Amino acid sequence: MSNGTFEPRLVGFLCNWCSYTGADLAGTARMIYAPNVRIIRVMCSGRVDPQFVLKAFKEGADGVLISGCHPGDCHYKEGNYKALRRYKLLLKMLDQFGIEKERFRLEWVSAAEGVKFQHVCNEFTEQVRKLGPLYLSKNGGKHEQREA
Amino acid sequence: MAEMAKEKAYRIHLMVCAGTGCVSNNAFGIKAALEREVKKQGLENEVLIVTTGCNGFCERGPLLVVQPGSIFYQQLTEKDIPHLVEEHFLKGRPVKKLMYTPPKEKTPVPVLSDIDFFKKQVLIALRNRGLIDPEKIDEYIARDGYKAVAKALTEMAPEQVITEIANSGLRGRGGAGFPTGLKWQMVRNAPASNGSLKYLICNGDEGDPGAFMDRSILEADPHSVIEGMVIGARAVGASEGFVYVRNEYPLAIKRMNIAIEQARDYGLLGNNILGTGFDFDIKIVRGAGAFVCGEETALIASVEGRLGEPRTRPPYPAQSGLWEKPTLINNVETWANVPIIIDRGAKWYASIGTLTSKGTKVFSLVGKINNTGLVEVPMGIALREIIYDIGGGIPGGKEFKAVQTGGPSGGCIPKEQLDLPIDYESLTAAGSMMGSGGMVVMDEDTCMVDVARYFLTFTKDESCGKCTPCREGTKAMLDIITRITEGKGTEEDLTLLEDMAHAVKDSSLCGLGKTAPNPVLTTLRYFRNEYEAHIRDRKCPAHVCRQLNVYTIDENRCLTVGKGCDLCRRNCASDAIRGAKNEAHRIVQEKCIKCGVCYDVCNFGAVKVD
Amino acid sequence: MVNLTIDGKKVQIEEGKTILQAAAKCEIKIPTLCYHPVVEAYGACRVCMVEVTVRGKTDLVTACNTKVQEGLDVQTGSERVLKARRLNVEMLMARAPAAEPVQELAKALGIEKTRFEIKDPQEKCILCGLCVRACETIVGASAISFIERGTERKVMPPFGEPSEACIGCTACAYFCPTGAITYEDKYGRKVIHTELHLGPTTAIRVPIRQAVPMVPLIDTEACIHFKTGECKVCTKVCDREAINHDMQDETLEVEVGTIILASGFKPFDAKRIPAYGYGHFPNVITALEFERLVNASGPTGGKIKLADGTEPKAVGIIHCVGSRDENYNEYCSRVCCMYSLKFAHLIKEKTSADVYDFYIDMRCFGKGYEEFYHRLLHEGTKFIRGRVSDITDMAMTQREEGKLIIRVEDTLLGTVRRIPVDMVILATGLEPSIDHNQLAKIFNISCSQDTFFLERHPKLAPVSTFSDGIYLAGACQAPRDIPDTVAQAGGAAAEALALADKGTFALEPVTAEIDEDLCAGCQLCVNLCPFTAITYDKEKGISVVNDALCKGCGTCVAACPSGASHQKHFRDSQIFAEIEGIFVV
Amino acid sequence: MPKLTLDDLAKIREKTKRLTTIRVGGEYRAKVCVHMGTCGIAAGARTIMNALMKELEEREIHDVLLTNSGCAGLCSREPMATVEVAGQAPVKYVDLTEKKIKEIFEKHVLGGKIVQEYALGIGSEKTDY
Repeated sequence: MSNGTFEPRLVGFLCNWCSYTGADLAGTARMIYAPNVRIIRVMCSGRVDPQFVLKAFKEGADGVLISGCHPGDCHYKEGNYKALRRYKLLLKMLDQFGIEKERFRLEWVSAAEGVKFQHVCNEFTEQVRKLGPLYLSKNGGKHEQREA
Repeated sequence: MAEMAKEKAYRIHLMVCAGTGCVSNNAFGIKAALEREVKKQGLENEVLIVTTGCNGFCERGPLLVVQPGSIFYQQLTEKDIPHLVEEHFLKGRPVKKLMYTPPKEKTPVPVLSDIDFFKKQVLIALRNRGLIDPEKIDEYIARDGYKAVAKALTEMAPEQVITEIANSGLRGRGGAGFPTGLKWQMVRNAPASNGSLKYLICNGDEGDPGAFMDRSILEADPHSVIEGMVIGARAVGASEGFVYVRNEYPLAIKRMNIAIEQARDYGLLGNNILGTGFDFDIKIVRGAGAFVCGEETALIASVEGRLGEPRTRPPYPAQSGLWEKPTLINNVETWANVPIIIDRGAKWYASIGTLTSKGTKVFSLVGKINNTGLVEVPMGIALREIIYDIGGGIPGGKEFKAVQTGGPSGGCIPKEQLDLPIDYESLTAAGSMMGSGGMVVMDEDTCMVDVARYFLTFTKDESCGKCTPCREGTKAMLDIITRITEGKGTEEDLTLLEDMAHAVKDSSLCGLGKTAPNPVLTTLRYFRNEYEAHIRDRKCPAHVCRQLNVYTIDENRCLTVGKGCDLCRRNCASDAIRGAKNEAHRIVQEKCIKCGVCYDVCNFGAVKVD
Repeated sequence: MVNLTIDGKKVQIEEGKTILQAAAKCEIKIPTLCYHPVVEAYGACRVCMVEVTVRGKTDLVTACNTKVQEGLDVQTGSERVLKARRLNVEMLMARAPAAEPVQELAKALGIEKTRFEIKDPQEKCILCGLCVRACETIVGASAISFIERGTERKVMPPFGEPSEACIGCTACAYFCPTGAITYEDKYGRKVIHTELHLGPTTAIRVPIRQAVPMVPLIDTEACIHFKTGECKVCTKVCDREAINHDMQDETLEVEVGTIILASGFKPFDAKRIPAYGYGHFPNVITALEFERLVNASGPTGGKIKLADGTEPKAVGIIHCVGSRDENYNEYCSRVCCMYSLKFAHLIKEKTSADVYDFYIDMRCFGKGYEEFYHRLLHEGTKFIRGRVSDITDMAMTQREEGKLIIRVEDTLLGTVRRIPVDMVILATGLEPSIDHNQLAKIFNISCSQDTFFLERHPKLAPVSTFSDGIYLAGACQAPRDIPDTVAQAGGAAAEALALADKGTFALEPVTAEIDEDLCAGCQLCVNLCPFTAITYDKEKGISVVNDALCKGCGTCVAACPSGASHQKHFRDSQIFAEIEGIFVV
Repeated sequence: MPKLTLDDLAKIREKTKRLTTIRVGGEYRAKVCVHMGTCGIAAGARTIMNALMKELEEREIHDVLLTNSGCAGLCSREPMATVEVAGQAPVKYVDLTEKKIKEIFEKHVLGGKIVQEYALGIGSEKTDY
């Protein structure tokens, strides 16, 4: 915001066992990556309820990221498969709300893939930055105030 | 029932001998001639022609015995038949010309029983020879056949049968002379392992060269063997029997098959024999031409389809024989004696023969003897009686030298032992053995070293090759003896030969190896001088070993008597004779290969050999 | 028990035993040729004849298959026995002049020369029939038998043609006392340096001396019993009757509370670096193969030999094969430096060869390791710092003729050097064991980037994994040498025992619960739960969560249409609040 | 072929024995010898022999020995036959015809009484060998 470029505000739901640990690894390995993604820890990517995604967009998120274990690595066996299904369905709904598909993203990051998490954050941030802010609802107004 | 049923009586029965000997001498041709002539004379309703087994007097084959009156005709030819039929059968005048005239006499001896050859014989195993048609069971029954089976199966318990055989003193006629009763007892007592299966075997391998006793029994009287086996089976509780016959005896096999078939038809063989519930059947197994398969364990291996080679005993076949079941093995002649013992009782049988060797023994009398043939003599008879009284002495006025008994496993008995009584113990004491009964008579023209060589060649070829002493020993001994007959023998050879003989006898596995040295040992024992002659003076007293003969020509006889006929020179293969027509001939010793052709060819006795 | 006397010595032995066995019992030697303890006695050679008197009757019998009798008096060396034995042996000398056992027996009996005709001076077969009997009774193939009779007797397959019944087990050659039967491997499969098996062995064998447990195993491909159903010679010889051919592999179901995974490592496959010529040059071997070669109980008894059996004059040891390498494994396998130093030391000790050691960094991290390295420096091992590029046998100079040339960039000298050696040892690195990924799936644990198992936390929980109750020990978690592995194993065991000792098991605080009032009984969550922790209660018509089974993943909570399912500590309201918190500016 | 019982066996034995006694020279009740020299045959000895054979067959007699011999010397009185009942002297009959021989067979051979009118003489020639 400070230098006049649009800094998207992104929300990332990270599963506790793989992605959250991966992020932690990126941190302990002192890797530099875009801070735009604000992380919410859930026990498993399967826990991410579509409502959370919609709530996030409603609250003014410019993009939502869900990140879980690689298929087969899930600590709860099948949680990430459920997340994948919901992601596919949710993508179809977002169109109807006028939210571009690129604003919503699902990524597999294992506990060892600190580097991958770094790339995902940077890429996603750039991607949403290109899309620009999402003036979704009345909160969007608050958004203008922010803009101004 | 036989076609005799129509009660057709004949007034003359022609007993044509159809043993293998006579058959090979055109006996069937004689029979056809007889049938033709009898039909021509219209006597077919009065004269019955019967083919019988071997009559025994093989020297004089083909034979015919006319009954009634048992007129004995011999050395018949087809062209004698028309005259014989007309003269004797039509006109009732026996033909003297065809009768048997003893060598030194003039007048023929018409009646069979008056002929010396038959007079001293006592027929037990050969009781039916020449009297029945072996291919008609009724005729065997008529001769009290199957009476003993009836008695054994209905009136006697198995144990009783065994004690009867034991009391009779019958011993194995195969050669070893093992007491038959004891053997039957052992087989009976042998615990029948899984299932009560026990086997019976009739050993008809008869591998000895020159022995044809078993063949004659099987051809002349197969039912006696079958009846004996049924009794034996009943006694020891066997359910299956095998008759192991040499493949070289086709006629014996044919007649045995017919007899078995007829016995089965009459219910005397197979299931429920004579309605007594006792089952016993017999199969024929043909030998594959190996002398060693005469030995019981090799025979068993051969019947089982395995390689015919003996195995170490014990266990004896009585405990574990055919397919590891208790098996009773006896020789053909032993089986043939059984029915008559049961029929007439042990006491009667024990009255014949000596203290330790009971009953009679059939010998095939061959070699340098006038009356070659099959003789059955009581045990204890002296050798002299067999050779001179029965055998009719040595032909050609030659001197008797020795007799070889027991075939290749037997030994030679010299002139000095002529009064040796014939029984198991005395023959073994003399270094020979009873053996199956081969008796080869030898005269002065026989070289004893050559006899030993002949029998060794036989055992070397027939050795199964399993154990070292017999396989290598017989060959080694043969090499030594052959060297001696070629005049290359040394003194050491003699001692080595003797050592070898003892070593082979001691360490061979089976009977073949243990007895193969007997011919060598006995010829060494009684005729050592001949061996020494061959070695020291390079001479063969009997002129049999050709390499040692020296052929010379009596020059003046050749010139004066033969007038230099030059026949010898022309026939000499190695061109060793010098001389021309009307000149005395001479032999060049270096070139002479001692083939003896000149000696044989010269008609004037000019060629001398020493 | 039967009592008998042999050569005057009294001996007692069980019923049914043979004279030979009785003689052996009282150490009396009776010569035999056609006898073998596991094959049925045949009595063909007659060399074991002894003189026997029982109940007054004396006779010569074969000792190998004549059973003992009560009161038997046996003479093994009587004059009659020796005479027969000497002549039998002399005959065999003529039959088989080239047979050693016969010559030895002849010397023992004092026979110089045979007086009989020798047919074939090269003949070795003494017709003892051991091969025929072994093939028939032991192997059960009956492929060969005797043919012909008397002196013509020979051992042959039917009609002299190769027999289909023959299974090529070479039992006949094994049993042949005189070496008359030989065999050769048509396809030259003599194995020297692959998979540690170094050379053909018997069907029943102790794999290597240090095997734990040190118990023989039966190789069912090679064992004749599994081919023809016969043989079982091993059971005959093993007096403990410890061998049972009918044993089958069985899987055991064991209920355990905790599991320690110690699946170990697999050496890096040196063939993956073609430049080093492993598999192409016979004298390029891997570290484990060299370990086997230098092992005292190994095939060469610890002697260091080249493939052709000679002693190497120069040996090269190459470190970091397949480790610290972008193309293969980036991680350092940690143990190679130290065992390479051990090899260098062993080579110096056992041979007079020069040792060249090619390293990148000498990692002597352990206690006393550095001192060992200095010792090696003094022993004269030549250390060259640099990564070896390739190994070739194309000699450029006379000196390199017939040698393996190691081309290396010596970073300390700054030049590329060519070192001719006879043998090259590749210090191959460590990789996770062969069924590593499968194990990870079974135990539901994940792997770290270097493909070893992932520990729960590198510093705080190095031995445990994300799955409770499953622990890690040894090289499966990371390359590690023996002292470290032992220490870590101790730790893992302690962890496991601690868990087991507690007796109670702390449940997950984070579990789902279903609000009875909201639940419509649609049972959607019942099939959803991967741990079948939710069951449908028919009376109440609602689904119920079983706390012990629920792992707290929350999948059912997200899927519940009526919002009846809640996840403690991660209730919707809490997450909504978090989301709102993000955007409070 | 039915399986034999013991008495079947005995029956066969008896029957065959009768037919083969000729071979073993069993004891005979009587012996009839027809003289069939060349002249005898010419005088009809064959018919006498056939007649005798038929008699034996019909009456199933097996213990009478019927043989023939060469010419008995008295050619003028051919055909001739000698009948010798066991234990009695042989009797020669001459000028035989079929009818006569049947009568002789019945009366003398079976009945044991000599038929005087046909008989030539009693006793037999002495032979020196």
